[in-house]
Amino acid sequence: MTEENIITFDHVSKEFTRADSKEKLQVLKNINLKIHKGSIFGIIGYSGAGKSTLIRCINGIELPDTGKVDFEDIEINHMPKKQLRETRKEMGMIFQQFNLMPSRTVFENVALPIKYSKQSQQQIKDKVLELLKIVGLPDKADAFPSTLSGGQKQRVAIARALVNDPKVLLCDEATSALDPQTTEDIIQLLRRLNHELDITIVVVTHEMQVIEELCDDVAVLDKGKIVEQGDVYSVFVDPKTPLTKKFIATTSKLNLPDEVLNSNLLKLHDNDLLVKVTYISSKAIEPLISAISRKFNVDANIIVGDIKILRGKPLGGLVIILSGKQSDVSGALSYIKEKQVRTEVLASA
Amino acid sequence: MTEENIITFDHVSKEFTRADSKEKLQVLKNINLKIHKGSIFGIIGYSGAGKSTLIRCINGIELPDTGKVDFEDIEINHMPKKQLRETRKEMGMIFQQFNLMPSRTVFENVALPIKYSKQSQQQIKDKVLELLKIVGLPDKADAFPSTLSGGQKQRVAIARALVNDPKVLLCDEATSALDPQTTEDIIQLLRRLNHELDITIVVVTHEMQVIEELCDDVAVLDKGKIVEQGDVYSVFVDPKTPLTKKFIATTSKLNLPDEVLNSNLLKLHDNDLLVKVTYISSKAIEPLISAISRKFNVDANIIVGDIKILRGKPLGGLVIILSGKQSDVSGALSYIKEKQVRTEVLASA
Amino acid sequence: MLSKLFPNVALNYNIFQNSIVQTVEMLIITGIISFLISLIIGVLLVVTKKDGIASNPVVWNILDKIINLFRSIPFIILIAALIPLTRVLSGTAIGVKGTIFPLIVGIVPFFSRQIESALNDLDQGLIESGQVMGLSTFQIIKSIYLKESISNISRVTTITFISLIGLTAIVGVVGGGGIGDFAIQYGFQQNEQDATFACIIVLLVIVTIVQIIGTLVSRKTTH
Amino acid sequence: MLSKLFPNVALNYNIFQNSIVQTVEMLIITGIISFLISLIIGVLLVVTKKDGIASNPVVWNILDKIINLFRSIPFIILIAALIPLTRVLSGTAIGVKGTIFPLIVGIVPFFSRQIESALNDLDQGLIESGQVMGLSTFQIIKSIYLKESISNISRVTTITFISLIGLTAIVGVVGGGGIGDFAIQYGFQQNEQDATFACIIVLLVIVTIVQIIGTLVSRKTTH
Amino acid sequence: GVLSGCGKSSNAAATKTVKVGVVGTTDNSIWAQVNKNLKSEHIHVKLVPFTDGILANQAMNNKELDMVAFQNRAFLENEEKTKHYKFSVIAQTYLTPMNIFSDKIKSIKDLKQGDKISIPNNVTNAGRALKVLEQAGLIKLDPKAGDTPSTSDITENKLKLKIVQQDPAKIMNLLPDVAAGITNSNFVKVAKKDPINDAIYKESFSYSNPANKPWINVIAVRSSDKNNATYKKIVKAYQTKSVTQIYKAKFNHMYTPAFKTNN
Ligand SMILES: Nc1ncnc2c1ncn2[C@@H]1O[C@H](COP(=O)(O)OP(=O)(O)OP(=O)(O)O)[C@@H](O)[C@H]1O
Ligand SMILES: Nc1ncnc2c1ncn2[C@@H]1O[C@H](COP(=O)(O)OP(=O)(O)OP(=O)(O)O)[C@@H](O)[C@H]1O
Ligand code: MET
Ligand SMILES: [Mg+2]
Ligand SMILES: [Mg+2]
Repeated sequence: MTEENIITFDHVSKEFTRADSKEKLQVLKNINLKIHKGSIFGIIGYSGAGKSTLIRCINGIELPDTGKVDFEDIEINHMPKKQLRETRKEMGMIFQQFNLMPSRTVFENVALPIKYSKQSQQQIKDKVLELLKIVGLPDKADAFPSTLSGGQKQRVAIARALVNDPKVLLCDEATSALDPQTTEDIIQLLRRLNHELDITIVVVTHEMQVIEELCDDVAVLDKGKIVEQGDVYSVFVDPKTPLTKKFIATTSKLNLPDEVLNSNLLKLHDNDLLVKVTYISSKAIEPLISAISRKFNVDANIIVGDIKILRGKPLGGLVIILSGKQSDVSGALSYIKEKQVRTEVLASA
Repeated sequence: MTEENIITFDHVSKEFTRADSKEKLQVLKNINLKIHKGSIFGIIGYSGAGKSTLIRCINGIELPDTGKVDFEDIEINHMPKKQLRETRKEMGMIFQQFNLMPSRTVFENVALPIKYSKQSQQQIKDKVLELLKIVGLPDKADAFPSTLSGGQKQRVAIARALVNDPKVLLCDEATSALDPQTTEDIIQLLRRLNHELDITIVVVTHEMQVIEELCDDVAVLDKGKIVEQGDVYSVFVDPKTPLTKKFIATTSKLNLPDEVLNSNLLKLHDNDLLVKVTYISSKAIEPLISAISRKFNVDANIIVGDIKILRGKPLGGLVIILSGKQSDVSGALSYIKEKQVRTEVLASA
Repeated sequence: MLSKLFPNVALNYNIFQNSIVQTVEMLIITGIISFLISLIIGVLLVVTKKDGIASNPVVWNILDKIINLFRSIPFIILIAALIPLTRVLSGTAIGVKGTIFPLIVGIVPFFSRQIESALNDLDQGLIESGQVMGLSTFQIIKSIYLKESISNISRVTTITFISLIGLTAIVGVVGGGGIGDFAIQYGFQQNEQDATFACIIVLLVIVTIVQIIGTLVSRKTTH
Repeated sequence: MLSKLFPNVALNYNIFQNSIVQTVEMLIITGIISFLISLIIGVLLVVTKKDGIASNPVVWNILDKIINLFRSIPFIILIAALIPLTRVLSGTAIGVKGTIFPLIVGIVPFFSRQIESALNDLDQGLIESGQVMGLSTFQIIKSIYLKESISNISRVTTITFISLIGLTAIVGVVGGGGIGDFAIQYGFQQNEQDATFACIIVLLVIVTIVQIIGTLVSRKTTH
Repeated sequence: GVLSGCGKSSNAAATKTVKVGVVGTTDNSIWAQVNKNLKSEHIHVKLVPFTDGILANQAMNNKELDMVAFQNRAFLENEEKTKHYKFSVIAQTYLTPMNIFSDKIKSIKDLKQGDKISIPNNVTNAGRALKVLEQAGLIKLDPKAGDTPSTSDITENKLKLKIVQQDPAKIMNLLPDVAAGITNSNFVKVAKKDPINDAIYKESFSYSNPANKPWINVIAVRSSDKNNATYKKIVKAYQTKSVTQIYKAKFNHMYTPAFKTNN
């Protein structure tokens, strides 16, 4: 990953006229984006937010009404047709619905983008088989798509998108049709491609898990507007907008449902406090619970835990019951706060 | 929930002949199941495992080759057509693709199953509007499905499935087409219906999260066979088969990728041990970390945490680095084991 | 102006006018009746097919074979062969009344196939959801197959009507009249070019109207 | 046996045999040529439509209107009107050679519409994936539209061939001959029932063969 | 070329093939006899059957046919007039009667007010049928209309008869639907009725009667070919006793020869 931008959006807006009602719909509103060469860039938003429209502006399948989209500093939206086609070959794209050609074998599907190139049959063959190896389907060359599972289909689609040696891979909901296990596999594959082939990846999704596990940077799209963007860790550790918070909440277990809050399990005694502690910076991990247990002689009973390592830094937190003498408990609480950890008292006895 | 069974599968098998190859495919193999009245029963398995076929045997859309399926102790597979239709009215069904009638409004969609019943127009109207209120769409009665979001469509489908006051609600991948937030909403709705209307729900899914958050009991289907079944907590806390473990792993963060294991963050010093501790029974939660910190004067640094409350019982565990004197560390370790918590040393210095 | 551009049409203006009326009559009556019959046959083909909701290979095969048989008979031969039956059914085998029955027999096989393919286009999931609701076969046909296919049905009905207009040009054989026959009598036999053009214009207008109605119905019923 | 069941056919056995040859000739030649032309027009309709990959409302509208115009002309009128052009193109306006051109003009509008709808049935996502690969319009047409629609195209070709068989029965007016004309000459004009039956059987056999081939192609190309 | 040589074998002289446009198959046996008669002349008549005479005439005008033999003078003249053809009659062949038939009534006297009468749906035969009705005293026609009047030329129709035009081949089949019908004799014969004896009204019938001249069938060629020697040989081979014998044998009194046999 460098600081060089491979794709930039400069004040891009676009509206559609609905076929039935003639109503105008502002789908993209003044989008500004910079995507670093070699990075994995995620775009998240609800259905209808304009994610597909945005990613389709990158390879010129949609053209902005105003503003411009640059690819390697050349404007996409005013390219002559032939140049646009050549540029598209530098960007592979994969879709939620795979879009494999049902009447072609896996080999033919992957070979299709270079079918009309100047490469020899042997070159094409070598290239396709190599790619099938990379995506983990070396033995499926002669299978038809209808005989493949969803994950296998997406691998074929990825191989096909890579056959022109693109600089960018555009993924529009590439994992939304897949089950979680298969999603995991595809995410691993994309990360490997990013590392090994140094390919820039743009990912559109509505699944926060995909952003979390795959992306370096993220932009949150809401009704055509980018409401938040930044590197994934910063956004996750300190989301600014309600929408982003909501998305992040879907990956966190720290929000206890009332049912749990009111259960016997969480009965508080005496001076007990129910406290949520969460990381707010990526400072080195310290044995906080051990420290307060000894220093203040309090018991910290972990009710819910949700701490993970994101990009090498800890993220998440715990919900604990602090018990002990009142002074000890409040001492422990302020000790924790000093350590740059956010605390929130959810309930007290 | 009672111990009375509303649906039982008794040695049910079914095979299909593939249209193209004339090959026979054993889709269900000797299935035995008992579904308690009032419970939420989950069936999980990979694509093609036979989940849809299984759930479709319940309302007689598919008929088993051998064995029998009983609904309230009456065999489904040999019912006369008319009785079967009446029985189907006691079971609502919702699908991944919603299957709403595009040419009918939301009201008309929900009213369709009782359109030909003896109820008066007013009764139908009251019923439909009440259900739209229950599913949270009181103001969408006159909208057409094409104008609704995925979650709203599924709510309409649920209302439609409830309009005959069924005893059972069958859900075939009811949330697979929805984003995680909307999935969450639909899960909440289904739980509410189960509680408030005392309706038995059978859920087919490939998402472990759905099982975890929604179901009382679960059966794991693999290539037409049930490989594991039981109440959700027992299965989650102690999965027996590799497939079940794999499914559960998708909901857990405790399996650290090599990338994290080898990172600086986890550099171990002196006598440090990297230990995974997981609950293996639903015993009351104790402040284990505090206890060992004080008792053995060790530091327990929580690297990854994944503890949640499932059905009022704790589930999951922590990955910690234990530091201290060697004897203290091993003392702490055996103390933890005594508390009926499973420990696994992942790495030592 | 008419007499200048279309002198021969002006000369036989009454007959021309009458031909238009006859064509419209034939189209409307035949159209309605064959629509209903084809709807029934089309539905039968769809529900009795393998995997249909009332699968019945015997019925399906008989219908399938009969349709092929009738599609194989040239229309002019069909008209002639049907004369005795037409007389029994319509009271007469001549004139507009005598053309209705052969036109129906001529168009129904094609129409039924079109309806069949329109209904088969319907999402199978909708049918299945009708089954799980406990609807009867008849209720599924009425409330799902037909109701949800209106747009498709109107599209194939347009195609069929245009083919039907082609058939009405042949009914001159039994004195059916109509605009196609007018074109043959005056344009073709008498070499009156203006008559040919006038007829083509009228037919084009009818085709266009049929198409506009079809598109309109289809649009109104698509949500 | 033939002379017993079909005495009049036996009497004119050479002509009958010849008619079959003529029909097959007409079907094959017209079929191939109109298939190619309709494929081109159908493709043009699909790519030039609004939102098509080479959207061009002018071309689309012209094609659309011309097709409607030609579909409005009764076939017999069309044959007569085309005679001068037929002569220029085929060297003669009579006999089998003289029927090819009018048959093509008669069937292409219908055929093009059928091809259009076959191509429109294709999943839009496949076209889009061709675009993102950087394929040219021509490459998308060849490698995606046509290649992926083979099964659909073969289905509509079957339908069209059966309609074409119907048209060949009318070419007797230019001495085109063929089995339909045999039926008209002997069955219709001479009232020889056996001739009519023999012709229908032959046509039914042809229809069935066409349908079997269509189904076969469609099945072979579906994976 | 007008005449296409079609060498049959090396020993004989080349046989000249003459393409003759006909409508229908009725006269096939007659032309078979003519071909027999022509064998020694090395001439072969090849019939080109049409379902409609109009396009046969057009084909001859375009030199795709050498000769046409299906129409009567009235049809020919109407065609020459409307299409500006330059054709010549090189022979008369036969005259067939056009009579009135009915399944319902025994005599035209039984016709009632408003009855339907079927007539052919092509111009000349319709005209001839109207002339027959006039002859029978059922209607009056505008004299200016000539040999081929149409229904709009009816000046008087006391019984208010409804004239229905149909395909002449099917008029006999459609008799049950009308009071009476008029059609060409060959179609009467096809319907297994006698064209003369079964008629409820017979037109006056003799080829020497000038009133019947327009209805005499002829062989026509392009005017430029009227002196063609080959065609003359064909006419000669046609106007023979062998042909009149076939008239008699096959068509009984339906075909009256309209020529004097030359041997
Ligand atoms: N060609 C079009 N014509 C009219 N409206 C369109 C068109 N394409 C998209 N839209 C509308 O633009 C909005 C944004 O669409 P887009 O497909 O970009 O959303 P999305 O975020 O990708 O949603 P999803 O998650 O459902 O794919 C939607 O409301 C959609 O209906
Ligand atoms: N009608 C049928 N004819 C032939 N094979 C069938 C039929 N229905 C299902 N199958 C096959 O049976 C197997 C199980 O299908 P089923 O739909 O029950 O699986 P599933 O677990 O629901 O999968 P998914 O998650 O993809 O919905 C699959 O291999 C499928 O191809
Ligand atoms: N040419 C006709 C049409 O376009 C085909 C008739 S199919 C019954 O409709
Ligand atoms: Mg999208
Ligand atoms: Mg399924």
